[in-house]
Formats: sequence, C-alpha cells, structure tokens
Amino acid sequence: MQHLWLIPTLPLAGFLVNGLAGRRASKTFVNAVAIGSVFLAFLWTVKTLFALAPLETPHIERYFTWIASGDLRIGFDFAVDRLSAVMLMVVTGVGLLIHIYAAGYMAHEGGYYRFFAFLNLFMFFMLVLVLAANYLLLFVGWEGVGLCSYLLIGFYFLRKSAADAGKKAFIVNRIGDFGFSLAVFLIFVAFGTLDFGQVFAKAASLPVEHTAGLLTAVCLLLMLGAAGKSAQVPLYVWLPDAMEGPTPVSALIHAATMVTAGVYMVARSATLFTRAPLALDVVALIGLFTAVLAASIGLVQNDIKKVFAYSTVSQLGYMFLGLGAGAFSAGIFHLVTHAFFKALLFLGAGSVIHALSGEQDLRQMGGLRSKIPVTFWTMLCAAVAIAGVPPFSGFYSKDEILLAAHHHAPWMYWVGVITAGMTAFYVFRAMFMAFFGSYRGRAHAHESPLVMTAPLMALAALSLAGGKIDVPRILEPVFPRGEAHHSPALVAISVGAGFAGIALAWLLYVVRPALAGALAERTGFLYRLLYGKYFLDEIYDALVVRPIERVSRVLLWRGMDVGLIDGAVNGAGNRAQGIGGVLRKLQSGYIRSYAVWVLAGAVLMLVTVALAGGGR
Amino acid sequence: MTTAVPLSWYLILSAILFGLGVAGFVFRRNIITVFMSIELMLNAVNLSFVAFSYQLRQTDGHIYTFFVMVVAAAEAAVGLAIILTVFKNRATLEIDEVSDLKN
Amino acid sequence: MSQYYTATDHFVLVPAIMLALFGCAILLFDFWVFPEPKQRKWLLAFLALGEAFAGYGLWQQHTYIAGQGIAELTAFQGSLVVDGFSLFFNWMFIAAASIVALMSYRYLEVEGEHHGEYYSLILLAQCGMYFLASGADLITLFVGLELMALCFYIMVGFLRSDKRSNEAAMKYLLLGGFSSGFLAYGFSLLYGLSGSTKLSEIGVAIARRDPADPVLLLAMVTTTVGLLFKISAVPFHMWAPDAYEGAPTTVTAYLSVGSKAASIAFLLRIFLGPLASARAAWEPLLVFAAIASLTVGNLAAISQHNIKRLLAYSSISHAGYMLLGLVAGNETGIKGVAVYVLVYTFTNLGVFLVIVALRREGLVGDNIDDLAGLMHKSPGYALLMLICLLSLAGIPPTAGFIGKYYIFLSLIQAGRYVLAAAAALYVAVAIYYYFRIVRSMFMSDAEDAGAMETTFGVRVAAALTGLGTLGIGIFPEPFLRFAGQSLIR
Amino acid sequence: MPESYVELYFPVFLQVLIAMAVAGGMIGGSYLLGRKVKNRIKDTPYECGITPTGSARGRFSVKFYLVAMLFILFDIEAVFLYPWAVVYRELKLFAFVEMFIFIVLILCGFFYIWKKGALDWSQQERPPEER
Repeated sequence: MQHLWLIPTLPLAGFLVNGLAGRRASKTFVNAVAIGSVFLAFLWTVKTLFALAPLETPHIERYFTWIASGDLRIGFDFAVDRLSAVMLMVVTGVGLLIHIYAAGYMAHEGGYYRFFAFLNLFMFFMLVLVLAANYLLLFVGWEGVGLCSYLLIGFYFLRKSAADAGKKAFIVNRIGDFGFSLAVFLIFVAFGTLDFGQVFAKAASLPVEHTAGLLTAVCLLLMLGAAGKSAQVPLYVWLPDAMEGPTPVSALIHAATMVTAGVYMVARSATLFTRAPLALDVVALIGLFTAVLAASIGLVQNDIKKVFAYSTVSQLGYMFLGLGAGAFSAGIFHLVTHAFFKALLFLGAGSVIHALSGEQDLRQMGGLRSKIPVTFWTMLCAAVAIAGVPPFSGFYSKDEILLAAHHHAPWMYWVGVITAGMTAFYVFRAMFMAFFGSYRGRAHAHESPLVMTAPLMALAALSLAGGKIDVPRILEPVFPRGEAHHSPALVAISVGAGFAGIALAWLLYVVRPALAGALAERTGFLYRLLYGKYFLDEIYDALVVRPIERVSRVLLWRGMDVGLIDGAVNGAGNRAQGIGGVLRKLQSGYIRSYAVWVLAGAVLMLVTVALAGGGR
Repeated sequence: MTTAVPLSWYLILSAILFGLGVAGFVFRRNIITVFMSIELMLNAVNLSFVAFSYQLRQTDGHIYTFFVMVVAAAEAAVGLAIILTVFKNRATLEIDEVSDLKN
Repeated sequence: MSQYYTATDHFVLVPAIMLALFGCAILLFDFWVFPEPKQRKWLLAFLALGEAFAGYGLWQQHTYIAGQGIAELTAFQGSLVVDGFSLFFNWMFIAAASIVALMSYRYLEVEGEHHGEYYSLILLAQCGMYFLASGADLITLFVGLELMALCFYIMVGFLRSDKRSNEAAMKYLLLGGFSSGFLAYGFSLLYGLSGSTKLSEIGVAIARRDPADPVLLLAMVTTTVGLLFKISAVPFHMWAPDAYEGAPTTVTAYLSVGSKAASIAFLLRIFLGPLASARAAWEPLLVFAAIASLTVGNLAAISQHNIKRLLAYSSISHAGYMLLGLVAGNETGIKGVAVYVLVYTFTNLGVFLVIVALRREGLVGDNIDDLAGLMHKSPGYALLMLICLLSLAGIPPTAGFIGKYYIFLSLIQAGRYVLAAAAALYVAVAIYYYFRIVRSMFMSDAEDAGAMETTFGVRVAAALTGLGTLGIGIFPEPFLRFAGQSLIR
Repeated sequence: MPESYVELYFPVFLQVLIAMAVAGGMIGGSYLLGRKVKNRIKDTPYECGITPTGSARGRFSVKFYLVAMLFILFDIEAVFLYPWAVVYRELKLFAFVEMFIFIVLILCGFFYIWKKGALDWSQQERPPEER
C-alpha cells in the first residue's frame, strides 16, 4: 500500500478549505493552502514513484467495492504504471509551477480564493482521471475536469464572451462525453467488466476476428470522447474560445493537462485500439487533419492567446497522429514536452498581457524584448522547442511522431512536415510581432514579479532539456518499442521545414513588415477564410445550436400549445365562434387545455392498444 | 330467462355518464361545474361498481362504492375550500381566468 | 384481537396507525396543548416522535420478515401486504417526510403561514403513501391514493393569501380528481373482469382472459392514464409544472419525492401484479410515455427561468427514466427503478432544500438569478447544490449515476439498445440545464449581500441530503442490496 | 313470464306515460281554462305569505358554504354505519370497538372544526388567520 489516494485527496482538501473558508481568509492563507496542497501532492507522487520503482508492472490499490452485481465488480481502485507515472509527474509538476505563477498573476483579481479553489478541484479530478484503474473512475475524473474547465473558462463571468465560451465548451464536450459514455457501456456489455487490466486481458485473449467489429465501435466512440476533450476535429471549436478564462487556466487546463486527457485515454486503451486498425486509422486521420487545419488558422490570428490556442489544437492533433500511427509512446512523449513548452508559451503570454495591463492583440505589441527580457528569453526557449529546433525538447518528440507517421503512411509524414513548418511560422510570427520591431501599444510595460518569472524559468529549462527525458524508453514496459526507424534524411527535412517557417516569419515580420499586409491583401479570400477560422463556428451555429434552441423554445413550450391548437383554431376562423371559443381556450395555463391533453393521451393509448389488440 | 336489465346496459350508462363527466370537465367554464363533473365521473364509477357487484352477487363492489362516495365527499370539501380561496383572491369563478401559472 | 383483527393485522398496520394517530394528535394539540406560536416546535417534535414510532413498527416488520425468511406477510385477508417492496418504499417515505418537516419550520415562518395542520398533513399524506406501498387491494390502494392526494391538495394551497398557491392547488385538485376518475373507472372494470378487488386474484383472472378483450384493454388504458398522471408522465404531466411552481417550496419538495415515489410504488404494484400478463399490451404505451417524458421534460426545462418549474420538468424527465426501468422489465430494471427513486428522493430534497434555505423576507429564491453568487454567500449550500445537481444529471460518483446506471444496464440486458441510446442522449441534454444553475451559483456575483439565515433543522436536513446523495454514490452496496430485496415476487 | 325487456318494463313505461299525461294535462288545463291576470304582485315570489326581502341573487355568506361542506363530510361518514349495522350481530364486540374507534376519529375532526371556530355563526369578525 502506497496510499495513492493521498495524491488526489490533498488538492481536494485544498479545495474544501479554500472553498468553504477562503472568502474570509487572507490571500497568504489561500496561497499557502492552494499551492501547499499541490506541492504536497507533488512530493507524495515523487515519493510513491521512488518507492514503487522500477514499476515494471502496474501497481494497483483497491480501496473498496463501488458497484457489485453478480460477478461484476467495479471498485474505487487506483493504479499506477509507467504511463500514469509520467502523467502524474506532468500534472503535479507543471500544475505546481502554474499554481505558483497564478499566485502572482491573479493577485489583483476579484474572486481570488474561488479561483484557487476551482484550480485545486481541477487538480483533484485530473489526478483521479490519471490514477483511475477502471473506465468508470476515469469517467468520474473526465466529467470532473470538464466541470472545472467550465467554471474556470467562465471565471470572468461579467464578460458575456466568457460566459458564452464556457457554454460552448460545455455543449461541445457533451457530444464527446456522450460518445465516451456509450463506449464505456459497450465495453461493459462486451467484457462484463470495466477494470483496465481485465478488459485488456479479455480483449487480448479473444480472437481478433470475433472482436474486430465490436472493438472498432468501442474505439470510435472512445475517440469521439477524446475528440471532445482534446479538441479534435470536429469538436475542437470550443478550445480557442476557452481562452476567455484567466491565462493560468489556459496554461494548466487548456494546454498542459486536461486537453491531453483524450490522448492519455486513447493511449491507455492502446490494447483495444491496436486490435481495431480501422479505428486507429481514424485516429491518425483526425489527428493529422486537426493538426493542419488548426495550424493554418493559427497563421493569421492576431490575439496572442488565440495563436497559442490553435497551436495547442494543432499539437494535440500531432499527438493523435502519433497514437494513430501506432507510436503510442511517441504521442505521450509529445504530450510531455508539449506540456512544458505550451504551458510556458501561455504563461509567457500571460506575463506579456500582465505587463501590458490586459492587452492581448499582437498588433498592439512590438519591441517588448528589452522591456520584459525574462519573459522574452523564456518564451524564446519555448518557441524553439515547439518549432522543432534540435536539440530542444520538441524536436525529439515531434521527430518520433513524424517518423512513425512515415512508417505508417508516407503522405502523412509530408503533411506533418508542412504542419511543422506552419507551426514554426506562427509561433515565431507571434514572437516577432510581440518582441521585435517598435512598440505599437500605449500601456506602460513592466516585467512581471519573481513569483511569475520563476515558473517561467523552470519551464524554460524543461522545454530546452526536456527532450533528454527519454519518455519512450520509460514507457517500454507499457508500449513495447517496435523496430526503430531512424532516417537522418527525414529528420533533416522536418527540421528544415521548421527553420524555413522561422525564416519566413523573420522575413515577413522583422525584415519586411509591410510584406505581411500585402500578402494578406493579395490572398484576400484565403486570408479571410483563415482569419474567419473557416467559418466553422458560424456553420456549427446554424446547423446545430440554433435548431436545438428553436426546438426547445418555439416548438415545445410555445409551439405545442399556441402553435398547434391556437393556430388550428385561428385557421378555422372566428366565424366558428362556438367551437373556436372553446378550442381557443386550450392554451397553456388553462386547466381545460391540460384536461384535453390527458384525454387526448387516453384516446391515443386506447386507439393504439385497440389496433394492436385487433391485429393479433 | 330475463329477470333483470342486463349488465351491459348499466355499463353503457356508466360509460355515458363518465363521458358526460369528462365532457363537462372539458367544456364547462365555471369552476364549480367543472368540479361537479368530476363527481359525475366518480358516480359513473359507482354505477359500474354496483352493477358488477350485483351481477357477481358480491359485496366488494358495494363497499368500494361507499369508499368512493366518502372520498368524493372529502374531495368536495377540500375542493370547495380551495375554490373559495381562489374566489377570495381573484373574485372570479371563471376557470380560464385562473391561468397565471403557465409555459 | 379477534378473528377479524388478528395480531398479524395489527402488526402490519402499526406504522399507519402511528402516522394517523400522531397526525390527529398534532391537529388537536395545535390549539389544545400548544396554542402559542412559539410552541410550534413541539409539534415538530411530535412529528418526529410519530416518525420514530412508525419507523419502529417498520423496523419490527423488517426484522420479522428477515428473521422468518418469508417473502411477504399478508393481513386483512390479503388487503395489505408487507414485503421487501413495501418496506423499502416506506423507509424512503419516512426519510422524505422527516427531511421535509425539518426544512419547513423556518420556511413557513417566513411565509407567515405557519400552522400546526401542516405537520399533521405531512403525516397523514405519509399514511396514504403507506397504503399505496403496502396495499394489495383496489380499495386500499384507492383510499391510500386519495388520502395522500387530498393532503397534497391542501398543502399545495397552503399559502392561502397567495394567488399562485391557490391556483396551483386548484389545478392540481381538478386535474387530480379528473385523473383519479379515470383510475377508478379502470378499477371498476378490473373488478368486473375478475370479480375481486384483490390484486392477486385480479391477476389470475386477467391471465385467463383473451388479451385482446376490449373491456380489458379499456380497463388497462384508463388505469394507465390514472397512474401515469400521478407520476407526471407525458402527456399527463401538465399539472406538474404549475403545481410545483405555485406550491410552497417545501411542499413542492415533498410532492416531488413523496408523491412521486408512492405513485411509482403504486404503478409497479399494478403493472407487475395484476397487469403483468398483459405486458404485451401496455409495454408500448409505457415506451411512448417514457420517451415523450424524456423529450418534453428535458427540452422544456432548457428554457425555464424559475428553478421550481425547471425542476418540475426535470422531474417529468426522471419519471421517463423510471418508466424505462419498468419497460426493461427484468430484475435489474425493477431494482433500478427502486434505486432510482431512492436516489431521486435524497437528491431532489437536497436541491429543494437549498431553495428553501434561500427564502427569506424579500427574496423568493426560486429564480435562477436568485442563486447568483451563492458560492460567496454560503459555500456550503453551494456545494450541496452542486453535488445534488451532478447527481440529478447522473454524473459519477454521485448517487444519480447509480440510478441511471441500473436503468441503462437493464435496457441493455433486455436488448433495448435504441431506448438505452436515447436515454443516454437525454442525459447529455439534462446536464446542460442543470449546469445553468451551477453557473449561476459559482460564476456570478451576489446581487445582494444578505447572508442566509438557516436553522439547526435546515442544517441537519442539508447534511442528511448531502450525505445521502454522496453516500449512495460512493458506497452504493448496502442500498443496492436493500433495493434488491424490494423486488416484487 | 315476460319474454323481453320491453315486456318486462312495459308497466314502468306506462306509468311514466300516465304520470306525464296527468301532469301535462293539469298544467295545460289550467292554462287553457284559467283567467290570466298579470300584475306586479302576481310576479313576486311566493314565500309562504311573508314579503320577500332583498334580491334572490344576493350572495350567501361564506359560512353557508363552510357549514355545507362540513355537513357533507359528516353526513357521508354515516354511510359506513349501514354495512356495519348489517353485520353487527355477527361481529359482536369487535364491531362495537371498531365503530367506537371510527366515531372517536370523526369526533376528533369535529372537535377540531369546533375549536377552529368553523361553527361559530356570531364571531364574524375573527381575523382570517384564526379561521
């Protein structure tokens, strides 16, 4: 017994203390509780992992039976294997840094305690998600992080856009969760258990031809869930809007941890996916398509957080590409390095925004290099990492994925390379627009306090050196490594694409700034298409959101009574006063209208039964 | 041998009474009348119970009828009290004017 | 004791006697022993005593049945029956009535309509529920139903000077009477078909008849209409939103859990008892009602601004889920309905409790905006509300998940995949409107800084509902076993 | 023995017919034979010789309804006395005890309405809270 339960419980305690007592407590107290609880969780994680090393096989702790009926047992069980160990380190480690940063970033915001309470609650659910030993418990964490994300996106609730963004994230995630819950049910029906170990053992023991159809269905539904949570096509639309939340939230939830839950879940279910090649192909295709789509949108965005948001969507696509290509460890590797550099990019962006008193528009920045040097240099570290410049972290993980993709299907590699070039371009575009040239804004820029810059520096170190953590080797007991496909030429090409992107950005935004505008003019339609994010939001709105609202509002509580009955009556005209007078009264609120419904129901049932009975 | 009215006649009468009660509930506007329509429905039920009971030579149906009567009386008492409070607050017994709660 | 009133009869009747006795006692003591307004808490104590005695009687029945290892204990020549089913539901009624009474005291003070009769009515309504859960005879069931319904009519209109309360009471009364007319008519035909008012004998007689017999079909449909009305299933639901909205909030709470649970018990008794052999005929009706309830309940709830109204629509949709368990018809399904009702009782009481706790001079507390910033005002209640809403939405690890889990499972076991998928889809819709409330609580500023004034009783009730909702979710085993014992036959 | 329901109920039908004929005949006869004098006094309602006061459509006091309701309630309870009386000899003491309990319960209700003042005609001015 390593008392794994302590890891999530510590942040939960932090949530309870801050949530219930934080309002009256001082900021120092709130900080101490929030950061302290995460720090303790981090320490306990480290301690546990040391104690459990080398952790070749999963360590499972069964606390108590949750649901048992017949021979089925679903328990409150936590498990660690190397996969969850990696995730635990990322979640607690990066989470801790972001908590520290948030103490500085949120210092002047209202609802301080509330923010930290939610953040701690998020940590709790995320850790439950990672530690869960069965699908149901994973689902608990899954829904929980969704709830916290929803609450934190709408943190600035006075802004309508924030409230709308929260709503949107919520609705889109419902679709994904619907798929996920169906998948869980299907697994349960098919295997009679939800325990990871047992499900995978049963899936592995059954002959492939018997289970292929079923597993494909399960995996596709799981992927639908993952697409919702990890912002993949077609459910990615919520993530860019989610940037309405405070920046530390963007960094923690919408870049480093929660959005990677889908990747983790698919990797966790690798045994199922490898037995459903079709589903695996779908994963790869969705990942690749998302990566290109989001990267292309990211090329032209002017809001610094939006750029990084689309970048996140794109990088998540990369991870799914890796998973889909069968290189699960590469996907997780990228997850880890991405957590470092994307968290850093967001925190850096936060630092910029903080420095400029809330300005987020890249066009209002420029020349900040000398004004906020720490932010600049740390962000530069992240930028080179994400651009895939060797020997920094992004280079290693991205390479693993691209090589696997090439092995899987060469054309995927080439699309991936183009995406890599775009990635380098938009990141450096943002960097150059913000930090080079001359300052275009009005606010007085000032460097952030140490409490914010220290996490930046820590993350910068990780971004630069994180590639040396050989995650695929760590994960070998979970995902056995196939034959390594080394190909210096392919590596060179992808690195070259990265450098080309950087060079193009340098050309367009530093050397010849006028060229960028001209280019936008020249490619008017394409530019508008990209800037308008392919107008997918509008399409979704028209096709999905509005019809549902209309059905609810119009058809049901107005349409059914007023529309149907009143309309029919008015159509008959007022001449038929006798009948019309009676029927017109059958509107909502009138008892007799209700009685008519009861009567109509009774008659309908009678007719149904009589017809069915007569037919026999 | 035909010594009595056949059961079906009672049942048809009962059904007609019940239908009248339902129609009264749906078509009448005075709350009291609507309320009385319910009593009519219950009386239709009583008739059917008594008819069955007589046919089956049992007392269960009669007993049920007693209970229905008592329940109807209790309902009448409660109902009239409620209708009185409605009348006090609104000064109307027009059923369609009592429709603030809706949608 | 005589041959007409045996010891067994008495044993079976004790809880009902206690409820009625204390109900009458409170009625009399209200002006006789405790005439001062300040002394009303003694009436509350009396109610607690009545519940305790009823609970003791129930406990004895429980241990007796378990000790003897018998399935059921019949009394009054088979008019009343004590079995796992009746015990399960009666325990639930005791919990519901006690929690409602606890939260009512301060609420009625604020409303200015604090009368001793209220507590008496709670007990008498519960007495009616007792007969609904343990009745095995058409007469017993009908009288039980009417006893419960009459008490609720009065309670819904308890705020005599409030126009909305009057209107709600009147609508509930008229439509309730209308539907019980249908029910009684159906009962009369059932009696005519079988020549008995005992459910078991009716069942035997119906099984022998031609299932396409028009009189049987008429009896079945009219009975179904009456029953579906009581559990507020579409299209017989239209009273529910109005009655829920207009009634005093505590009464709404009691109505939504007590009346609904008792009606479900009644419905199960009828459909699994005498009408079991006609399943082929009524199953499509229930499928229709269930799907319609899910659709109307969930979609109409989306656009509501009044929480009580929203919860009324949500309760309509929950009725749909419960019906689905019956449609599945297997052991899991019936157990699922029992668990669902139990879970729903605690959870819904928790939600209403928060609304009740919000009520004070100048704040009605039933608009979603009234919950704004509850997180600041009173984080404990906000947390309770959050847990309960998650439970209503069916998200693990709260109790609501367990209930939905069994319903889905039963549908899948019965091979009703389409129904299961539809039900799962509506869960997604439901989360949306429940979370509107969450958002209001957590993500808005308080419009007024007034703190919540709560009493000890409200806090106890809050703890009970919160523990129930979380406890059943995390340690469902004892409750599941308990519900498993409640299967009819 | 009559063979059909028409035969069986023919006497009843005949009786109804005769009753209607007699009643119709009397009204019709007086209408045809009597002198028609129309004046105000003839149009006033006949109240056993006492001059009617006020409008016939005046509102009754709520008290009337209250008492009427209570009357229905207590009146209808008596219905249970009939089956009880039928089997009383058979059940002996048990029936007595049962009915005693029943009556006590009814008296309980009676006591309640009495104390609540529902039967007080004179105390009109009691505030509504007291009922």
